[in-house]
Amino acid sequence: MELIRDLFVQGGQMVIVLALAPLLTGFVRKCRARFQRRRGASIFQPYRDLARLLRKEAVLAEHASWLFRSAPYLIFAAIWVAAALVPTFAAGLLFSWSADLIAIVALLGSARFFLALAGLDIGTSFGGIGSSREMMIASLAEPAMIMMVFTVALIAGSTQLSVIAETMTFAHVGLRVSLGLAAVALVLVAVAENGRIPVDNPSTHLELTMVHEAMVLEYSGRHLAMIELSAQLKLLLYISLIACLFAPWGLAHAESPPLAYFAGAAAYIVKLAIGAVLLALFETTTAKMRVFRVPNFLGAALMLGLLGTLLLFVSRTL
Amino acid sequence: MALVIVLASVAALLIANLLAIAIARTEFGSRAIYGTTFIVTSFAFATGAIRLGAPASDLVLPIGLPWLGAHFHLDPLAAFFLAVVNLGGAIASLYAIGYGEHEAEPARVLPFFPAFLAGMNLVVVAADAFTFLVSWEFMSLSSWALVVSHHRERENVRAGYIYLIMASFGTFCLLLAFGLLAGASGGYAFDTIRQSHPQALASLVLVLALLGAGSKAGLVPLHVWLPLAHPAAPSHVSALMSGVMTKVAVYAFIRIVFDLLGPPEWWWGLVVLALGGATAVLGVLQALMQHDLKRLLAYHTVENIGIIFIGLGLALAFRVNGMVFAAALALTAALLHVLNHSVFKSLLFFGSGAVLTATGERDMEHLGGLIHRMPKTAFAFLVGAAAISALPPLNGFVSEWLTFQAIFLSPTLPQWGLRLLVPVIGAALALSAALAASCFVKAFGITFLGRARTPQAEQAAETDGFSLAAMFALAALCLLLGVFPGLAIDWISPATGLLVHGHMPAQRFLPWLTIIPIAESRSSYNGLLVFLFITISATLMVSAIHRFASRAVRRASAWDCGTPNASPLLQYTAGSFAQPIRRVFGTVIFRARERVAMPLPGDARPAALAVEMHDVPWETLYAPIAFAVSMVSRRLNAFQFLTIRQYLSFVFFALIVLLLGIAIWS
Amino acid sequence: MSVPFNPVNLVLLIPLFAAGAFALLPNYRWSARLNVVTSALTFGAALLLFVKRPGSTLLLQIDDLNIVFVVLNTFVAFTTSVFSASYIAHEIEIGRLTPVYLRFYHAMFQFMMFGMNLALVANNIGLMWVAIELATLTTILMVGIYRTHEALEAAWKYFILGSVGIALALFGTILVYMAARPVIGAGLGAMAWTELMHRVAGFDPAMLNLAFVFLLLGYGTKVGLVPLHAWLPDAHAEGPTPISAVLSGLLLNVALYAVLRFKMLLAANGHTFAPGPLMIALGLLSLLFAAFMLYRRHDIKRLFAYSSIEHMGIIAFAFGMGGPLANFAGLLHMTMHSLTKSAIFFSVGHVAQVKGTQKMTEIGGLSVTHPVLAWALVIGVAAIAGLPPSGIFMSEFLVVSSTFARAPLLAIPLVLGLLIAIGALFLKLGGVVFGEPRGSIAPDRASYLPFVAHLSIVLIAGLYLPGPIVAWFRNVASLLG
Amino acid sequence: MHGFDFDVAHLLAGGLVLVSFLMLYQDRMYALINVFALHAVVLTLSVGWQAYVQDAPHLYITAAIALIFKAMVIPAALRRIVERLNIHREIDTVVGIGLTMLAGICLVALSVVVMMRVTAAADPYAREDLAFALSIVLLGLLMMVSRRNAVGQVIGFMSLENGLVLAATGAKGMPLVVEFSIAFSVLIAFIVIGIFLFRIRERFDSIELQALDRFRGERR
Repeated sequence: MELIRDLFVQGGQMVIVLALAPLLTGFVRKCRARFQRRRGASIFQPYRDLARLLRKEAVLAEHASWLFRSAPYLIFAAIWVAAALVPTFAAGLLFSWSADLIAIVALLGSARFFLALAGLDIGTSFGGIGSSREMMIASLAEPAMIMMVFTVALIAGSTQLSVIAETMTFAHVGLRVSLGLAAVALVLVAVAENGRIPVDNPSTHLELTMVHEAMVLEYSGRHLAMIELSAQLKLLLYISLIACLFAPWGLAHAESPPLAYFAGAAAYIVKLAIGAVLLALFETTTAKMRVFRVPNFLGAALMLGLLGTLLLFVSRTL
Repeated sequence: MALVIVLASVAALLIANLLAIAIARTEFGSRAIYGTTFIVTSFAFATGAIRLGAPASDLVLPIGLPWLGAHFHLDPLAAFFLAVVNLGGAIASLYAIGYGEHEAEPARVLPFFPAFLAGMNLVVVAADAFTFLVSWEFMSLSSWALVVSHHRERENVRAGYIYLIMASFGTFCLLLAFGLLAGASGGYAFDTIRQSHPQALASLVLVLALLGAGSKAGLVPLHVWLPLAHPAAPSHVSALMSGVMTKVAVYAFIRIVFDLLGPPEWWWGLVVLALGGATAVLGVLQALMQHDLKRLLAYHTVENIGIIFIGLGLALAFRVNGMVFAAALALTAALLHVLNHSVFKSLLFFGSGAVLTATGERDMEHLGGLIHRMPKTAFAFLVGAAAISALPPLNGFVSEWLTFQAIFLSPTLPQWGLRLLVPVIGAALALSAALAASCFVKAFGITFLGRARTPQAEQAAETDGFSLAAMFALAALCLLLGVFPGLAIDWISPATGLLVHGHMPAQRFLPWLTIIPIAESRSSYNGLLVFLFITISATLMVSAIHRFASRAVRRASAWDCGTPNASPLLQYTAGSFAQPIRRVFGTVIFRARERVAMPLPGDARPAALAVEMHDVPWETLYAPIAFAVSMVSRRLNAFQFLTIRQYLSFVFFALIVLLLGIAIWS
Repeated sequence: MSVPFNPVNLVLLIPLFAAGAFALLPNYRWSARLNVVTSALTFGAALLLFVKRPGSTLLLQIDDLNIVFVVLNTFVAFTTSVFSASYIAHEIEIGRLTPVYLRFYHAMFQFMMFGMNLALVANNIGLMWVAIELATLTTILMVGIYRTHEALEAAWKYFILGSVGIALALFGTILVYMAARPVIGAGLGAMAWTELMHRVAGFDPAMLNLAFVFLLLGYGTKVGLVPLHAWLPDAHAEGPTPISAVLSGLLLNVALYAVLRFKMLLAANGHTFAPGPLMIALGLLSLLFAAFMLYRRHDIKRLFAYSSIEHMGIIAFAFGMGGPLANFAGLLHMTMHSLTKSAIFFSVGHVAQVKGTQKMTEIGGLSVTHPVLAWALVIGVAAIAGLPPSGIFMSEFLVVSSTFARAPLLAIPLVLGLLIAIGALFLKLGGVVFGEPRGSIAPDRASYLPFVAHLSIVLIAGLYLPGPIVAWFRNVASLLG
Repeated sequence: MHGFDFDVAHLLAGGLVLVSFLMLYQDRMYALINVFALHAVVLTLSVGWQAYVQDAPHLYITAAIALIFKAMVIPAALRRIVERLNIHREIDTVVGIGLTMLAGICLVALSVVVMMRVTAAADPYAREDLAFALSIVLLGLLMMVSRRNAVGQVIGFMSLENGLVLAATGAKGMPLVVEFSIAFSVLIAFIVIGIFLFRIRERFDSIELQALDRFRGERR
């Protein structure tokens, strides 16, 4: 009985994240359009795009290797698994113990690894630009992320997301400087990792400062669909990560009654919506920065994370 | 018994070594020799792997120091490193059965290869200072001979020279360390040393051990020889030097500091941690700047050594404060990384060797597109690259994850210095991991992906079966160690038990072979499930899409934002790939400067971009020493050109001085 | 003395008569062969000492210390004679030597051997002095044998410095006698080692101090300790290579042996000042000076001559440190160094002959053209640089480790010097042995036996030392204090 | 040993030192050679006196050797060399004669101090004798060091050996070995020098050491 419910919850989580990801992206786009006094496309546009892409045939460059073809699926799988392990509406998922926060970060890392390789595979200059910049950004974003993980994990005494979420909910953590720093760091990292303004501009192509889009330039058809979907999943993942770390309210738990799950789901939807609105607002109000100012941006994140950890190490009360 | 087997295999290797001198030039010489070494080292590997759990055994041979004899000792630690050494040795031999065929002058390689293996084996089982140092230096000397085997390039001879100097320096440091440990009475046997812990100058011993073992392992700033020497050797030897010999150095450090040396001071951990962190970051940054494939790999060895020493430093710090389990965790992480690194670094060097034989190129800028010509090699190399970049579910990630877990335990350390340093080290570790990932995107992407940049790369062909077998064996190991880390951890635990008197909780009975360092509530990781999830969901997606959505594929020329495709030389190069990172870190660490010569309008000359970078450790540490030596020798050389009368006056003055001494003294 | 079959007498008489015979024998080929035979016989006689060790007379003695050196001496003499046989053949061809000179050469060779053996077995400080003087003079003549400017100049330098040194040594000897006379009474007894060692406790320590100063400087000149070393490099570089081998391998040892004897005397007396610091200072000075000088050498034989100075420094340092370990190491180092260095000179001699030059800049890629010589050179240099498995590594291991345990500050310059020397040696070696071949590629007609024998002994000794020798060395080491 | 013998021996030994100073003072070749002959003669006397006092007949041999070889043969030979090689007649010194003399005095003082301190136990004559011998040895060395041409150096060396002989004979009952060795070493030394001068004559026109130094070791 227990097992069945857990399986159900876990499965539900996986389906939900998959289902919600395009919607979230569509919603963000819609909000941005609104903020920019445009009507914008419907929030379901991403689904239509995906469907169209899936139906189209895939065009491959002559000298595309097997890596180029398999990369999208690997990327998608890695991100999906990662997303499946982040508590969205319920903590204490069945398989949550199979990978902790560090492993999730690493999973995203492997996704990025293959994406960057795919960018280099065709041997075009644009792909190269994209991969090299992506890796440069990542090489700064990942340590910042790890530092953030340190902070949180030290407060919660664990790197297991479910445990952290529970501690954050119940144990009287209270407001902590280091937590705040970590939160800011995570947000900055999230912005960078998802290639949002000001680091990157998801809604543009022919621009020499583009990063993510440059890598996936050669993709088309179902491969592109996979890439798009994984990007949307990644965005969802980050927002739900922020939510479950710093706003873990309403999360259902193993022993809680079935109703709690629906409450959790509702809370989750709300959190996502808020996150999306904030993101859109942020993106409309800030301007894209030069690529070589990105290191400073992420360096700040790294420093914040490190500061938070140091504060914790030095005194456990801050 | 096990020791007898080990020594017997060493003897067999030495015999093979003598044999090689005779048959090196014959047709089947190389196959015969490498086959022998393969069999012998496989036996030795089995011995080590099985004996890991068993109680220690001793053996004394009537050689070595006359009144002491040669002591040999096989305890779990030795057994572990024995297994690592011989695993590397066996697979390198397997690889070399094929690779050795391409050797131009086998007579310069074959005799020294078995000797090198024998030396490493002896170091691990030696149990008195003399035997240890003899084997140690024997190892260095034979590897030196292998480094200079391609002696017609001046670079290699120079590399060998620098290597030999650093090796001798390290040996002398260890010699001094043992001198302190043994005391004036000369109790050189390790047992004697263990009984009498020399409290005086123990810290000096640590410093000497760091210098001695570190110079061989490649700790910054003693690493300068490594990126020169490792690539100079034939690839299977490079694999051994990078993957295995550096581990022997780690063994030496562990043996001295954890086993022979008495109770540690708290700041030892601090020093080791700082060195490890610096080594990790500097190594990977240096690697990013390289475009010689083998040199890049060599610099990555430096980085991984840094990661291993981070683990060791943590273990020391925990051990001082009696946190047994934490120490065991850190040490396990370090040892596991020793194993992992030896696996994937050998794999990567094999791959580079295959590329070298197929194209005759080590320079990535002249390669590209090899994934089409040599797909199998490419796949194996990709696995290795993913493993060294610490990507789940492969083995590199497990050891780094364990190191992180150990770091999480450090806030409970009482010393402020450690508390302040450890998070920074954590950041450094994360940074090096991320940079390693980007470095291997570059390495694999530029070498194997894209389009061929030169005819050699165009006409490359897949390498031979033995090499492929070796590479795939290692690739499989990368995956297995990543998916079933629990088994490896349990396998190692006797060694940690020996050194820190405690070990991690047994892992092998946990459901789904999860690894749980401390408690499930704290952290857990399950490589197997992650692997299964990824494969399942990927296949699921593929099948679903191919089933319900389109599966049609059309080949066309690359889109590239509509720019018609120019020559392959317009691809992103290694240099351009590393440029953003160089801009971020390089200006400080390499004093990198970019100069753009932009001709005036109407000037026909092409614009030029020149980048100058400095090898800071070399320029600040080694160049001055070399200069000083040459200066002094130039000054002293005047004494060669004096007249007899002046020489006589030396005698005269010496006499006067001594007489004065007598007159004053009595 | 009357028993002609006393091996000691054989060791002395065979070379003496041979010297006379060679002086008369016109055919140099025969004398070359006979030279080998004679040396072999002498070696055999020396081996007999192991079997039947004769008691000591007032003039001659055999004890734990000198038995090893006598055997070593005769052995190296034997191998050197083999080497010189194949060496001079070439010298005759290129007309560097005439048969007349060869006659002289062989006679002098045996005469020198006589002198060295006498110095080793002498039980009388005066007799030892005479013998060393004899050996020196013969070597001086050999060094000058090529009659080139450089050879003559080297010989002249050697002669002047050597005679001054020997004079100082004589003064020291007289002082020792003066110190001994009041106790032992006038006569031969007051100069016999055996007597001196027994009764030394009663000697006037101050007198012994003064004597030791003169003896150290006197015999130290022969040993080649800096700053008394000036003759050594040129003598090695300009003389025929067999003589260089004998100089480095034997003469230095003999002189050092003399110093050791007197040091034992001081140690046995007990009230004298400790000679240790003096020897340590001279040793370190020699080691560091020679190590730096190595870098600037162009002449391959001069290079290894300086390395001899360096090793004499190490040995002096070891004995200066004293203590069972260091003394043992010093004795071991003496034997191993003479074997290794002579082996190196053997191969260097052939190399120089084949390439027709001693300039290292004109020699290269040896391992391509002459693999055996090249690898012999590599092994030799590795051994002389103290890399295992070689006996020299064992001795250096003992010296450095024991020193560092007792006086860490002294070990630092020692290690520094060794490291610098290694650097220089391998720098030069790399240029000579590796890289593209330079110079003539004519095949060498070398006799590999000598250096193969030496090097294999050295390598084996690095891993296994026979029991009796260890026992003798340890006994002597304890006597050395 | 009673007073008179003592005084004579003392006088002769002191005289030997004095003559050494005379040698240091010389700056012309022939004069130097003559003074060296004188040195040898004084040595002969001293040795003879020792032989008489200690009634050790073998010392007469030494005396004879000193007289014949050092006082007659060698000076003659040196004169011939000087003529044959027409070495210019005056000796150029490194430092001025005056300074050399001063140094010599310091050396004598030093040797006296050393000997007095060291040989407190020995009988007074032995002490004085050794002190003189040591100073002669040192003066001989000083001469070798401070003279630029070979003849001067050779003479310095031989005066040094005279000092040794003095010491040896002063040491009572020193066995024959030593005298032999000395005679023999002088002999050999002279022969070898002769050979060398001859050979060098073949090559160069002088035995000025600078001429040799031009061909030193590695200066090519």
